[in-house]
Parts: sequence; C-alpha cells; structure tokens
Amino acid sequence: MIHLELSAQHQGLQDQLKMVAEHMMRPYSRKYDREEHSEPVELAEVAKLLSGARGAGSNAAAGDKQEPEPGVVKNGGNLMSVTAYEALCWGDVGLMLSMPGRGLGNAAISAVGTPEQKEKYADSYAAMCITEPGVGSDSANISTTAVLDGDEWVINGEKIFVTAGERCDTLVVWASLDRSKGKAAIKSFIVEKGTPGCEVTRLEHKMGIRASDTAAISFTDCRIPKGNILGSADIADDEAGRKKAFGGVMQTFDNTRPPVAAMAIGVARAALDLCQELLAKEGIALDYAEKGVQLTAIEDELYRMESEWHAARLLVRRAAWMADNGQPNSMEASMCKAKAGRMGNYVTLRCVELCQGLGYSEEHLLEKFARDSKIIDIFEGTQQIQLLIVARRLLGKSSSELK
Amino acid sequence: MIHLELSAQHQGLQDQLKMVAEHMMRPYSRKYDREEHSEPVELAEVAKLLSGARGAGSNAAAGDKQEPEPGVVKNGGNLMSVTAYEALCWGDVGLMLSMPGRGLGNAAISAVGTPEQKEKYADSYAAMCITEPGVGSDSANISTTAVLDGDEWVINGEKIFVTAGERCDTLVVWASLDRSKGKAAIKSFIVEKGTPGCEVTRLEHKMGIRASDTAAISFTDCRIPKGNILGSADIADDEAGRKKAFGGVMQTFDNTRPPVAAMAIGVARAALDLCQELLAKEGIALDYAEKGVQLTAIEDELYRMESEWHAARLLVRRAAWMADNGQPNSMEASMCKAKAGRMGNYVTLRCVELCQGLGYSEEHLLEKFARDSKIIDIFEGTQQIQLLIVARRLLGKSSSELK
Amino acid sequence: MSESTALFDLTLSDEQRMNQDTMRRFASAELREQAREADEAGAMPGDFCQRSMELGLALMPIPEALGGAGVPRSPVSNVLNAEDLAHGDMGLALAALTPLAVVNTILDYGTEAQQEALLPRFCGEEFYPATIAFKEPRATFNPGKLETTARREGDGFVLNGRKTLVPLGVEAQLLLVIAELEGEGPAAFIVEGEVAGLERSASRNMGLRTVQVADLSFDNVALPASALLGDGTINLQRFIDLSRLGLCALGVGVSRAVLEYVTEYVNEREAFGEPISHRQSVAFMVADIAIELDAMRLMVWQAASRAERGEDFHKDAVMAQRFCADKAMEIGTNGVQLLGGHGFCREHPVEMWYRNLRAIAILDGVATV
Amino acid sequence: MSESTALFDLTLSDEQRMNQDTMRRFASAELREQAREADEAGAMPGDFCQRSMELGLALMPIPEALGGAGVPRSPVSNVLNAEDLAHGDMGLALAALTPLAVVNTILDYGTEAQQEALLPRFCGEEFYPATIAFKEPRATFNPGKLETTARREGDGFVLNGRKTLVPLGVEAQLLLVIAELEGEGPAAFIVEGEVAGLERSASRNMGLRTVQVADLSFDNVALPASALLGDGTINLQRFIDLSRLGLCALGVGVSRAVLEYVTEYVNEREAFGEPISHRQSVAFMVADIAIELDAMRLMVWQAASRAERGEDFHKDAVMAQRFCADKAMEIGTNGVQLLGGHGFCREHPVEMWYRNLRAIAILDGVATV
Repeated sequence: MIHLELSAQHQGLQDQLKMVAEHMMRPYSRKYDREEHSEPVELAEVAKLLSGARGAGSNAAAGDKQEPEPGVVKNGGNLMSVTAYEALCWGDVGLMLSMPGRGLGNAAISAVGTPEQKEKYADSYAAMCITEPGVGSDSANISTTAVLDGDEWVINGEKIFVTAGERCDTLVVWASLDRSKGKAAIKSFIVEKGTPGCEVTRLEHKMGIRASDTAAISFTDCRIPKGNILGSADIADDEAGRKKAFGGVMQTFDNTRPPVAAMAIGVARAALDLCQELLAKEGIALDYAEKGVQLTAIEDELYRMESEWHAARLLVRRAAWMADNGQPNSMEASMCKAKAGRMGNYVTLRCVELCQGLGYSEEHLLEKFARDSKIIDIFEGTQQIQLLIVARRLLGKSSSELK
Repeated sequence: MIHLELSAQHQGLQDQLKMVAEHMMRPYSRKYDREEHSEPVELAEVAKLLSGARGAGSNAAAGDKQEPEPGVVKNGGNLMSVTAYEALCWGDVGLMLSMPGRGLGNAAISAVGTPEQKEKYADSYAAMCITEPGVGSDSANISTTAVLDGDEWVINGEKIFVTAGERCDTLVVWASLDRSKGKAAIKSFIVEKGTPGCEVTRLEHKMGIRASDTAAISFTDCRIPKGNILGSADIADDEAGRKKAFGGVMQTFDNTRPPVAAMAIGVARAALDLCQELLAKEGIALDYAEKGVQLTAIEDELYRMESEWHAARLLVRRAAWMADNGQPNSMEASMCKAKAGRMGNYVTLRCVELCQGLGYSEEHLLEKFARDSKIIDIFEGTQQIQLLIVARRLLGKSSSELK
Repeated sequence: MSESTALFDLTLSDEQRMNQDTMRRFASAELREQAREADEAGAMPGDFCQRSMELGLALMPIPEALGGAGVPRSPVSNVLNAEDLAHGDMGLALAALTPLAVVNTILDYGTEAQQEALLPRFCGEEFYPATIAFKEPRATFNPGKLETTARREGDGFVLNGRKTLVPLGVEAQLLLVIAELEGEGPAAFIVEGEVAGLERSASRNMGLRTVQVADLSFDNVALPASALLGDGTINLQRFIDLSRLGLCALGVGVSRAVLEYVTEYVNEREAFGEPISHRQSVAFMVADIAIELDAMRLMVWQAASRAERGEDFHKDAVMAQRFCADKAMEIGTNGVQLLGGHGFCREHPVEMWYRNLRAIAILDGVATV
Repeated sequence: MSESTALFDLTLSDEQRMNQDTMRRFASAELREQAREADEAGAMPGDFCQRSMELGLALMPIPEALGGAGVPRSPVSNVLNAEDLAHGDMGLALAALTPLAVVNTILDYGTEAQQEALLPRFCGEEFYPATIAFKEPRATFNPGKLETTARREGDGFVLNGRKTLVPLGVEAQLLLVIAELEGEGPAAFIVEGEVAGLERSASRNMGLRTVQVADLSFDNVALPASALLGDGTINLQRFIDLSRLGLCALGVGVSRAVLEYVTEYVNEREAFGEPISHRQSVAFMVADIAIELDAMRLMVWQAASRAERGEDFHKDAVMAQRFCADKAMEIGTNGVQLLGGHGFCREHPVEMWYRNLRAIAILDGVATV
C-alpha cells in the first residue's frame, strides 16, 4: 500500500542521529575543515554510540540482501542506512566519512564475504581501494594484480582516492588475477593494514570533506593469506560468466550508491536549513501561501530547492526500499545517485548565493557545505557514469554499444 | 574599436523591417497558422517591398563572402541578413519562411554559383533539398544520386523537409555522384520545378510555422542540364581533397546558421514583448531598479529571459560580423545557432507560462511563438549537431574521434 | 490503520493493480487511438464521454444509497488513474475525470440535500456533463485570490466574473463555479443549465484540443439561495491542492508516454551507421527523462498518500506541482528534440505532448482527487 | 566620434592589443604562478602589490598634473585588463585592481581639492593600499539601500555600520566608505588610517583567499567635514553598475582559465582506451563552457562600450551581472566535474576557480571600471 513516510522506527532513528549530528559533529565541523588531516578524536565517542544502535546506518546494513517474500513488505537495513547517512551528513559529510567502522569496505565484506570473513572483520574499519592513477570511471581496466603464490596472494599496484585510507585498519582491494582476461578476472581482496608491502604514500589535499582522509596506497609484493579473497577465485571463461563475475563486483555499487546519494540529501538539507535560518533572522520565511505574482524571487528559489531536494530524497529511499524487498535496483541506485549528486551541488551553491556575504564567509558553514557537496556528484561514480548506467538499462545497450 | 551596437544604417533597416513585420505580417499570423498549406498571398507585396530594399536580409546577402582587409572593419551583408531575419521573424517565422525569393537555396546559389548561374536564378525562389527519410543529421550519407548521361544529369532519390518545397520555383538538391566515394562525391544541383521526374509527394503537417510549406519531393530519372551542377563535378581522390570538397558543401551552413539563429532571436523577442505587454496591463513592469530581496519571481524570470536573449543575440551578431570581415566563423556560427536555438525555446515556453491562461490561449500569439520556435533548435542542424561541431573545433577532434 | 501501512511502501494494492489494467487498456484503445484525430478536429470523438462511463470513475465515491459504488474515496487511486488515462491522452483524460472532480467537490462540501439532489445524476446510464470553473483569464491569476465574485442579494446571489480553461465547459449541465463570496470568503456555486447572464464559448488553446475547453463569463448572473454549495465556504487551499495532485498525475502520464515513445524511436532511428541511442547526448537525455519522471511520480504519490491519510499535504502539493510543471515541460521539449524534424511533424505524437504538457503549469482547478 | 566607431566592431585597438600582451604576461608569471601557494596561505605573496605597480593601473587615469599618466579613462580597456588579470588569479587581480577602483571613484566624485590631495599618493614608487568599502554583511543586502549610515554632527559626520568583503581592507591606508547620508542619500566618505571606532578584521571566505579581505565595523566613527567625497552625494546606481562590469570581467577571466585547463585535460586523460574528450557528455560540456563564456564576454563588452561612450548602460550592466554570475558558477562547477576526483584535489586549480567563481554573484562594489 502506497505510503512514502518513514516508519516510526526509521524516523526515530533519524531523529536520534540528527541529535548526535547536531551536538557531537557540528561543533567540530569547522575545526576539522581547517585542521586537514588531523584525526577527529571526538568522533570515537560517536562511533561507539552508533555501534550500540543496531543497524544504525552501518555500511554492513546497506549491503543487506533480501529475498523477496510475496505479500510481505520490508523496511530493512538499506532504508535504515540511507536514513542514517542523511542524518549524519546533515551533521558533516567529512566527519561522517571519518567515522571508524563505517568505511565502504565494510559494505563490500558484508555483501560478498564468507561467514568467517564477516565475523573476523565485523569490528574492522575497512576502506575500499578501487581507483588507480590512470583509471577513473573505467573500473574494468584496473592494473593492480593479485597472483597466487603457494598459500598467499601477492598484490602489486597503486591505488588512489582511498577514503579513510590512512585511518582505517583494513583495506578491500580490487585487483586482477589476469589482466589478459579483462573484467572477469577482477576480484577483491582483504588486506590488513600493516601488512608488509602495503604503504600509504600520500594524503590528498582537497577542496572539501577535509576531515576525511583520502589516501594513495601502494602495494609492492604485498602478501596476504589465500583465504582473503572475497568470493570465488575462478575466472569465468564464457561471456555470460564473465559478465556475471564482474557484475558481482560491480553490484557492490548498487548497495553503496543509495547511501552515497543520501550524503547529498543530508548536506543539502543542512544548507537549506541554515540558509532559511539566516533568512528568517531578517524576516524572510517560506509560508507556502498562494502569493501569485507577489511571490518573491528568493521564495521562488527556496521552493525550487525544496522541491528538488524532496524529489531526490524520494528517489534515494525508493532505491533502498527496493533492495530491502529483494528487487533488483541497479538502475534505480544510479538514478538516485545522479539526481542527488546534482541536486546537492545546485542547492548548496545556491544557498551560499542567497545568503550573500554570510554565505560566502567562513563564519557560517554554508560555504563549507558547497565545498563538501561537490565530491558527492563525483565519487562512487560520477554524474556521467550514473547516466550511462541508467541509459544502458533503459535502452537495452551494452557497454560497447553505448560508450 | 569595440562597439556592439548596430550601425545607423543597419539599425534603420531593422526599424523599417519591424514596421513591415508589424503591419504586413502580424495581421496574418493567426490566419495562416490556422489555414495550413494555403498560400499567404498577402506576402507578395511584402516581398516586392523587400526586394526593393537593397540587401535587406536576402539570403544572397548572407552568403556574401569577404576578403579581410587589414585595418578595415566592415558591417556588410551578413550582419544585414541577421538583422533582417530578426526583424521579420519578430513578425512571424512561418510567414518569413514563405517569403518568395528568400529560400535557403538562394543562399547556396549565391555562395557557390557561377556568375551565369547567379544571374539566371537571381529572381528565383530557390528551396534547399538535403534531408532524406533515412538521413537526418548525417548529411554525408545521403542516397540521392546524380549520374551524368550525355549532356544531362539524371537525378534519383527522395528528399524531405524541404522548406517552401511546394511554393518555390527552383530546387538546390544535394546528391551523390558515386555513393562508394562517400562525402567527397556529394554535390549540389539546380533543378527547376516542373522538370519531368521531379514531384512534390507530400506536405508535412507541422506543430508550428504552419504558414511555411514543408515538402517531400521525389526525383525519378529527373534530367537536368549538365551546367546545373553547383561547383565542380570532380571527385577528390585524396583525403585532404575529399575533406575540402565536402567542407565546401558544408560551408553553406556557416552562412545560413547565423540567419537561422537570428530567427530564434526574432521570435523570442516577439514573445518577450507580448508577454511584457500583457503583464504591463496588470501593472507589472520591469524597471531595473535595485530591489534586493523584494524582487518578485516574475521580475526575476523576466530578467533571466532578457539576459539570455541579449547573450544569444550578441553571439549571432558576432558570427555574422566575422563573416563580413573575412574571418573563418564555422565554430562561431554553430555557437550562435546552439545558444539561440535553446534560448528561443526556453523563452517562448516560459512566456506562455508567465501569462497563464492568456499565454496558453489562441487569443494571443504567445502559444504560437512557443510552437514556432521549437523547429529553430532543430532545423539547419540540431542543438546536438551544433555542440558536436563546436566541441570538435575546440578539442581538435575529427568526426571519427568525436562522434 | 494496520501495522504494515506504517511502513514506507511503494506497492500497489491488489485492487489498484487490477484497476490499473483496466485503465491502461481503456487508455490505449480509446484515448491514444483517437487522440490525433480529435486533436486535429479540436473536438472529442462523439461518443467518448459516454464510453468513458464504463470506467465508472464518477460513480466510485458516491454512496451506495445515492446509486454509487460507495468505494471509499482514494486520492492515491485517483492519481494512479489520472496517470494511466493521460498516458493515453491528456485532453480526453481530463474529459473522463472532470465529472469525478465535481463529485469529489460535492462530497467535500455539499449539504446532504445537495448530495442527494446532485449525485444520483452521475449514476445513470448516460454520461452527465458537469465541470468546475476555477481558473480566470488573467496573466496575473492568483489561485488564492479569486476575482470572480458573488454577492448576496435577497435570498440569493449575484455572480460576476470570467472563467477560462473549463473542461467540458460548453456542454456541462452542471457547473461548480468557485468564486469569492464578498465579505465571507471563497465559495462554490451550483449553476445548472443555461441561466441569464452566463455566456459560454469554446476556446482554442496551444494544447488540450481533444477536450472541449470553454471560456465562461458571468454578468450579473442571479442564483437562488440553494446555489451555494454546502454551508457557504470551501477550504480553497485544500481544493487547490487536491486539484494540483490530479493535474500533476496527468503530467506524469503524458511524460511516461514521451519516455516510452522516444526510447523506441532512438533505438530504431539510425544516423552515421548506428542507432542514435549510441550517442551519449541522446542516451543521457532519455536517462534524464526517466529520472525526473520517476521523481515526479514519487512526489505525487507522497502527497496523495498523505491526503488519503488525512494528514496535512499542502506543502507536498505545492512542491509536487512546481516540480512536475517544470519537469513535464522539459520532458515535452526533449521529446520533440529527440525526434528532430520528425518530432515537429504531426505524424508523431510528441509534438502534441509538448503542447499538452505546457498546461501542467497552467491548468489549476481541474482533476480534483 | 569618427565614422568607423559607429560600426559594430569587435576589434581591439592597437593600444589595447599591446596592453593585453603586458597583462597576460604579468598574469601568467605573477598571478597564476603564485595563486596556489597564496590560496593555501590565505595571504598575498609579500611583494605582490608592489610588483603590480609595474602595470601602472591606478596611475593611468590620473591627470598628468597630479603625477599620473593622464590616459583617458576607458571602461573597455579596464574590463579587458580585469579579464586578463583574473585569468591569472581572481584574488590577486582584485588586489591589483582595487586602487584603480578607488582612483576612478575619486575622479568621478571628488572635488578638485580632494583629487589634488589624494591622487598623487597613487603615483609614487610605493604601492598605496586603498580600497572601497561597500558590501554589508547581511543575507538580505540590497546594494541600492545601504544600512551603513552617516549623520551630520557639527561640521563633520558620524559613521555607523558594518562592511564586509573589503579587498585589502586590513592594510588599506585610505578607505572610501559608501554609506547613506541621513536625509540626503548615498555618499562616499574618506577614512584615512586608523580612527577611533573603526575595527578591521581579516575574514576567511570560501574563495578569494589570495587577497586580504576584511570585515569592517564603524561604531560612531567621527569624521571631519573634509571626509565627504565631492559635493556630498554619489550616483549610487552608476557606481554599482561600473563595479558590476569589473566584477563580471573577473568572472570572464577565471572562466577562460577553466576552459583552457579542461580542454587540455580531457584530451589527455584517458578512460576506456580513449581520451575522455571522445565522449559527447564530456565534449558537449566543454562546448557549452565555450559558448557561455563568449556570451559573457560580449555582454560585458557591450555594457562597457556603452559606458565608455557616455550612454546609459544600466540595463546592460544588470543583465551582464545576472548572466555572468550564473554562467560563471556553472562553468566553475563543470570545471571540477570534468576532472572528476582529481578536480576535487588541490593539486589542480579548478577547485580554486570553483570557490572563486561563486563570488561573482556576491562581490558587489569592487573593481569599479
């Protein structure tokens, strides 16, 4: 039965997390924006608090897979996850990304790990290593390799844009078993930090989300146990099998895109709230009355932003809800990421403009939101990659037909 | 010396033509919108009047080629042409396209014809036949053929979207001398209406510009004199030659795109004027005063439309001015067509919306402007084709690299 | 309210699914098939309204005692219906839905006596043409401030003003005229058949040519006391909002038609040796249509489901309309663009959808759910 | 006015062309080269202002008798200069251009005595830090209605209010404060050095970090009669418009920098075995940047050339600023997007341009041409 409000349970969680965000994250937002690369120690407490709240938007929950049950509707871990991300990123995107135990690698382990792997790394802080210096969106073309030598995988290669790459304790690394076999040979591996040959070589200086560390990591003859592969080591040898294998790797994205899209929902809400708070101090408030041609330009713009925000949020929740109910949501995950990414950018930039000098100044956080939000339209697949995925599905095109 | 106003001469012409448009075109706008395919007989007088005014935006003038003279700045036929098109399309795009003697074919004859051809067809009403049922933007791939048989060319094929194809007396037809030789073999031919084998097979029923007839024309063993080819009959046999040959054919577009872009400037201005007239009756007028947050949404939108309109117009004038001064303007011609096309669509549709019921009703012409303007973003190269041309130039890419 | 209804849920009920099949079949056979001809003629197919009776739309919410089906009114089901019908044709959908809007409004505000007198008319074998006159012919029309006025005179009322874009306005035997009752607030007046001072004229517009739309003028139209609907005032904001949802749903339906049509077209149409869908500029435009369309629908559903639960849905309705009006027009424009010159020709329906979709930003006061 | 000047013409004069070479060389060597480091430090390179003296910008319009170059003031040349300098770096361009804005305003409104007293300071060997304080720290700031006020007291004035985003505001020895003279209208006040009641503090902002920008507060600042610039009122609209043109030109310069950078990047960066410029979504984004950028420049040129000819250019300035503010931000956003994750990192300049370009919609009252 059609109903697009959160359940009482999910709403309650979001309210709680927004309190956490307001009182335990916002006070440190500016501090860690300025003190780039210093560890936000205050977050340890928040992380502890969150790990208490079962399923409170952990990435593990986002990877939650469900079999559809006819006639039964579920609001589960995926919806929980986007709800939590929204609340925490209303607090601070950069700080949220620095929260121990909430790395995207955790989502991957949760989605495809064996029961043993899941248990072993349950309390880990796992980051995801996919992108390489020469490879952006072209994930099928990565050059990092994993070669089996006795009971160990030997990993060689260089990864960049690893979120929480320095602070995490575990890495999930995409590597190829055989570069001649293309995307079918791409597998992911669990590498514990401190393993010889695995080294953080650089931390990026970024425009926004400065509280979050973004690392470059090199693997030089880095040996890990044979059991640390995620999924099977077989390389499919027919086209269908190859597609399926890589599809499995890519599927992680179906799980992570809605939560990442939810980050944009959170930061855009933060900007809208602050913008309206600053305007309200000067007597400007949206009252949703019928004003006809008396409607001001500023009200008009606020309505436009609000409607774009609501539209994007509904797309995010739909994608998560589909996953909770065992419905394939690859296209919808990309749809929500595309819409939320561009909405977040538009809204945060416009809020800066609407508040003029106050928006542009570091005295308030609007300018920070406009810096933080930009990356959300880029990482976990750019706007353009999302549109490509949506278009291929809609039009029934392969990646060689629609490039 | 930088100066972006029209010269007194050009401005005077525009003022005159706007009077013509207001008094001799507007009164028939709705009539011929409703009476699709009936000939706008009232235009004969206008055409006579215009042919009196030397260079009054005839397409012949638009094809005007100039050698650059150092230190000398010219405001010539190209600028005249966009100025005239703007004024006449402020009157009515459909009627303007129906004006005898002003077909796009005239521009082609004027641009590449021999002195004899130019003289012979000086008073003709020449339409352009390029598009084919299976070929839209892909002009290099046309399947109409021309085969030399003794002293005659024999033309076979089918053309669609021929503007003024029924009312004109002359056709300029693109055809291939040898389909195996690709675009180098594409030439254009002058076919007089009434030539056996040349037949108007259909008139399109269109959303807008209904005053203008859009014909499908078939050529079945249609024989024309050998001398009716425009340009040389040689087929270049090296890549450079091939490129150059087709480039010559395509160059017609450099001449015609700014005038077509100017159509969008004209119709958008018409919509803006009428919209502001209707609003002024209810006390809403743009005063360009500093209103800060008191600015209304409707004023904001009018400013946005006005600024987009001015921006597009300047791009059109620049492209024409470059041609007048012997500067290659292929990229700039496409830039102005892209910008003006989308601007025209945006402005005319928004004016309908701003005037609500009055905008949507046939009692006023706003709804007609919104229907007429759509085609301008499509014909003479769609928005997408223009962007492709601009991008290739900017990025230094061939048509096989950037498809 | 059962526990399961408190969950976020996008599942149609079994009834809604069955109903959807019916609507879609009817929309395809009776609306889409006849839309082009009706658009060219500027008139409905002669028997369309009568044939639309088989859907029983107006009948549904009318109490069984008055001859109706007595199905609890559902704004959600109504927006689902509106989408599916408009997927066939927006103008004809409006013709089919307008009597329902009248019924809904009478149910919302009419006295028991009025309901008893008026509603059975919708339950017969014959289509009963009825409509709501709301929109006024001004560039600066503000739905919250009507300029059509009624003043009390003796026991009755005198009505003055002008209305525009009234679907079925020429033939309607029953008009609900929304006007400002001087000194009291917005009210609805029942105007039946021809009355002195009322002039109706068919109007021609950019789109919506498949349904008869009228301009009405009221020049000192004298009405009896019984013409006042209900106790004399209506909740204008709620009325506007309920009509917004129906209107938005129409926009969703037409936009879905665009998406389906262009998806097929760009895969079939070839240029430069390949389907044009292999070009990112084409493919991304299609993807964007799909994204915004889904967002439109979700916004409409959210507002409708809040309305259905009796929750405040004003903000949701405002946002849905702003969003849908803009996106629908964008979709209409891109629909034509994707077909290029062919899109501009009337042999394809996209140009008609372009013209109809402009109305989503304009057509307040219709399709009340 | 010669005959040729009456033609539509986009040709730079020989002088402008030569000057352009100078500006571009300086912008490349002194601004672009140092921008990243200065942005990180949040401060200008120590000798930048002094080195900018070699351009002689402020000197140009000052009469020879006062030690200047006596070149007729040219809004067109000034917007050309602003574009080229901002192509190097917007913040440093502002630092270099701010004294010129002060000079221009003194030339526009100052009495002969004031011109004689103040202008020679800009003609020495040493950079003379001077600025205009215009913008006020309110979300609802309306440039047409200043809230910083001056009231007459005795022979002098008392100034109250707050100003923000004042370039060089911390170190300026001469401030022109634009304020509402109570009961009389907008006026400019000369504030020299430190005075009681004036507080200055460096402010940190989203962008413009390469130039020192300040917040100023005036708490009953007493000024002598001679502090009033000129005869007591200024043409506020004209002042705003002239500053708009300079600001827009800065936007054009930064946007051009974006275009050049991304053009090179997308041709070099490979994905899926080809340069990413082979994808329409990438290539069209670059094409759009080029189109809007050219339109921005033409709008600025048109307004500036009207200003230069003494024609009314208010509407042109309003439209130029609206257009440039929107398009510049769009260009800044797409600049980052085209570089993907790399664009978000401070090893590339696009993220800095994104931050700086947001200011085009905000920074009224600077760069008066």
